[in-house]
Amino acid sequence: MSQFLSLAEAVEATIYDGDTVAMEGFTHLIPHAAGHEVIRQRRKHLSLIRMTPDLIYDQLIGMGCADKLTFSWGGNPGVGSLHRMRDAVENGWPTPLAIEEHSHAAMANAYEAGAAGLPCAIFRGYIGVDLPKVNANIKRITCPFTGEMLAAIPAIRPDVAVIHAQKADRAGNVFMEGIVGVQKHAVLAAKRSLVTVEEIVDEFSPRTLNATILPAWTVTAIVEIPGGAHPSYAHGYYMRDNAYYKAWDAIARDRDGFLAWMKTNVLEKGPEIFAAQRQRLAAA
Amino acid sequence: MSQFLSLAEAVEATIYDGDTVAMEGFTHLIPHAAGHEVIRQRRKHLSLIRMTPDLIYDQLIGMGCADKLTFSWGGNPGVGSLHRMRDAVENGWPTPLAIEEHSHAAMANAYEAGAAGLPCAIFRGYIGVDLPKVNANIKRITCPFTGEMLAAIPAIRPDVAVIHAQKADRAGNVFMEGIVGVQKHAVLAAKRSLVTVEEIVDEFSPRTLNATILPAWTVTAIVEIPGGAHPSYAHGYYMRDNAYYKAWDAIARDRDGFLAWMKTNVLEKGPEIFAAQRQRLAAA
Amino acid sequence: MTSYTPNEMMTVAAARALKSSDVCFVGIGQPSAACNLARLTHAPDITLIYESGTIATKPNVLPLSIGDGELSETAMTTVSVPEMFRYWLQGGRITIGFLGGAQIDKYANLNTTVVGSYNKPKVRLPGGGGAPEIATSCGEIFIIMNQSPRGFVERLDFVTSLGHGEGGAYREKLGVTTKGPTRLVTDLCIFEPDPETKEMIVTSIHPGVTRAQIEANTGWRVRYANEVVETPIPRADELAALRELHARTKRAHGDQA
Amino acid sequence: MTSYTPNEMMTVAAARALKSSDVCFVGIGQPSAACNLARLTHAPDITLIYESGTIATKPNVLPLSIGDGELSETAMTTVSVPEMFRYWLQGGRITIGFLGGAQIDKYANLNTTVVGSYNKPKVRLPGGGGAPEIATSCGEIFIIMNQSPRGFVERLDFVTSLGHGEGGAYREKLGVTTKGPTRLVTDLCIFEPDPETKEMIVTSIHPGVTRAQIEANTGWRVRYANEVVETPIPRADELAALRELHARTKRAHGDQA
Repeated sequence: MSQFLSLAEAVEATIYDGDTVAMEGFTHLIPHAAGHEVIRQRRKHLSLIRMTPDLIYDQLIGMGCADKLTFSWGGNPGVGSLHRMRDAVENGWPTPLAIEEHSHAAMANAYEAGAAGLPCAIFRGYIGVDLPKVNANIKRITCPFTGEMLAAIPAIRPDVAVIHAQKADRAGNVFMEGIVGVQKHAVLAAKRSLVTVEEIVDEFSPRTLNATILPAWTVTAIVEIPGGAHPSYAHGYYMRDNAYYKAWDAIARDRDGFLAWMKTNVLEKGPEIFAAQRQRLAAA
Repeated sequence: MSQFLSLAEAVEATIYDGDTVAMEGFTHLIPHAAGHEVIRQRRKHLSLIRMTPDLIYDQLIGMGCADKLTFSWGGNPGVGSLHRMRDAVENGWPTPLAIEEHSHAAMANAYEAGAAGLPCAIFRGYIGVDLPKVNANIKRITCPFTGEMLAAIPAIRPDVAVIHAQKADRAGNVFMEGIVGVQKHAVLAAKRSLVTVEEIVDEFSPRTLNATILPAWTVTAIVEIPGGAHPSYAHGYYMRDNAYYKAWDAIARDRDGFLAWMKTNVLEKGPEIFAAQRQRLAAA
Repeated sequence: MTSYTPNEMMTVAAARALKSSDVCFVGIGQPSAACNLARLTHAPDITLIYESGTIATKPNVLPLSIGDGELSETAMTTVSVPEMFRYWLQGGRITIGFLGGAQIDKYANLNTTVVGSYNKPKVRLPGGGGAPEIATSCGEIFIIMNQSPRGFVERLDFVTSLGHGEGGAYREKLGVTTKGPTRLVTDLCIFEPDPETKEMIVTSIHPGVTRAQIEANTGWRVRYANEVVETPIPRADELAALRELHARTKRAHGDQA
Repeated sequence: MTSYTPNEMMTVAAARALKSSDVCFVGIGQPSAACNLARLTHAPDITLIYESGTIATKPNVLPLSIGDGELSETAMTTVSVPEMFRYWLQGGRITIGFLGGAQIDKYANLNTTVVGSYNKPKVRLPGGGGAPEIATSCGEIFIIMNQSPRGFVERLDFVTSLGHGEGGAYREKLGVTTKGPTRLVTDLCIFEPDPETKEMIVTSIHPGVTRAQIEANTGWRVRYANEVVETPIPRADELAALRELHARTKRAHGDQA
């Protein structure tokens, strides 16, 4: 049953050193505020999972929180490389980063299988390509009816899933809409979950019959953080801060510049800074 | 790309003798009007598929349209047996009916795999039970990562899916809400599809971002038949006709009584009779 | 003290075993009545899930089918049937699965498929529906059934859903990690599994019922717990809630209920 | 006759190959510009799908990321990412997959993973994303890339997505039933696969471009079709639509575009 906590309490309660952590969000609803708190609490040896690791993972990796990254597309969308991720992979700075690389289809299926309580996912994929040569977690399985060879990968079952959503109600149920990505799957696949939301409401209304809702008993901790997805966006609340994504390229390019920026903008700040960003970027 | 047709044209265009046909609906939105037209057009040797065959399949079977039934729960909900189905299985009247029996989980997974273009579905099921002894389409597959034995069944890929939905727009896109069952999966799994709808509208509104919509290019034929799910119901339009379900028990119990009823109420009628039922059962 | 029927006793006894924290996969009929009675009395926050996809539904009247509009209208949300069986049932998120059946044996295996042989059945029953996977995926299973010699049999004609198999560690040997049937409530008594053999043994007898009655309605040799208690009779508030529920249902559905 | 840039020529040439009846899986950047130009000119009913789950989206401005709010707001509906990859892509419902890449070889295999060795890369690229399964599940594949010796290479460092493999019936031998890359549009010319060998050969050269220029920007020995045509120059209406699209995008996103 979900509990309403402060962000610091929520991270303490759900994320431990050495955990496998999936912070998901497909451009939309990326849980940046929660990621900052993980950095402030100096979590170590995390195995990070995400289909599309972007800035928040670049920050976690650059601050030495992670030993491993499982991903399918790692970049700053429309801008370029993730310099901290590349520095960790290529130079082991600040600490070596093991990578497990998949395709989007593979990871989407692996989350889906995790949500479904299965040990593995099967799909038609990885045909004629090199990733199976460098990733031992890509195997083949034969359809017992047709003889077709399919790809098989382990289900993703993280210790904790971290997502950002539009709303929670006072009973601790969570509502999201728009580009919903794999967030519901990640929460259902995980042992624990931390959900930050734009607002807590009395009722989800207007209620549609088939809305995307995570019941309170599937969620561990909920934190209200207006703007908590910034520089990502929350449909209905504020737009994506594209300028921030572009600016990140220069900030992350240099180790010292990165560390200084993190000190000023993350380590010495708290989740309250996100509300101002929401206000600035609120849709007209 | 979907075409708007009359019901007679739509059945002619999409359903052929010998086809594998899935008319789906989980209590809600069962395509009764379309089923009646299949009977009027005297289709033969159909392989019928449905998780919960009820009255419309009892009628198709009793009228000799089907050679085979694949199902997971066959009954008149809350009332009792399907007498025509039992007569066909137990006595071969009017024609023998082969059955392939599954659990709900198996069929739901098989439709899901069909929609996903896979040859088979894997799931955790059929443990310690007798169905695998009498159904050769239930096999086992070993997870290549954990060694766990899972159940495997062939995907359902019908020649044609028949469903009833609330709305189509003028471009031929289809909208449904409420208890949506496996209908979207059945359409996506099928080679062709016939969709009857309560009404054709200019726009689906209020539009939600994640509404359940089948784009026009996934649908073969659309027919507007107000009340076309009767005695099932259409959320937002009319209630389930529970009295009809109860009355069916006596009608179907006897071969001659059944045939006489079908002559009067189906063979000599057309789809226009459904509108009156909708009006009668419309929610206050 | 008001009088009550055996069916009311059964429904009340079944309802009492449910808690507000339970997430319950509900079958139509007697399970549905018991689960909603629990919700309307001591377990207001219980989560009721029907296999039609409705999550956390709070029907004001009992549904007549597994997919009544009332279930979707009063639900927190409604998901597709594949999602229901995959993410919610197989995903291990259900604490209690509530089943009925046509035949049960002493290990609480159930048959809802055929009486007689599968290929030449004496009676063709509706089939398993959700039961085979409910029986192994839910944390535990409650069963509610009227007791009769035809229903409570020494040997099932067909195993539709797994109870404790042949007893003992049968489930574990098949790799099943859930508890299976922990409670069988009938119109006469309550059975629970023997901790070792997993045979369903009588632990509570409804007021006024004799052991002879139980044995006359059971096809296997009935065993009793060392201490058999008397089932507490339905309280006035329980009976009132149940009768109001049935009355509302009858008013809503008329003769159809 | 207005002047135009090589990039405009490339985008227009790519857009022309799309039809109103196509269901197109669209990548961000040049593919997205070409697909939306087609929608705004000769193919108004084309269905554009982005891997973020947006189906039949009609963005008024070009999205900067694969999951811009504009895509969801103007879509017919938005589904989850697993559904997108399972029911829509793997389900075989996409007619055209539109890809770009960092490196391409003469059989239109693509690399977006690493330059150099996988374990000690010279350049770590973003990775495959959707490409590996787009390349085999879509009916056919269009590729749009600026031509350069570094990008058009004799041998890929890493095969991220399958084109025609080693040529000939390579795809069929792997059990792949889709056509693979049928068109490669660059800033200099258009390649199409030789019907037999499946090597990408030049079938159309953009106005003013020489064979020497093409060869200087290609790392393999370029082959030409027996009849090579000149790509028709961008029409005024095509250029106007493309420039308005970019202007709208710039106004909406400001410096961020």
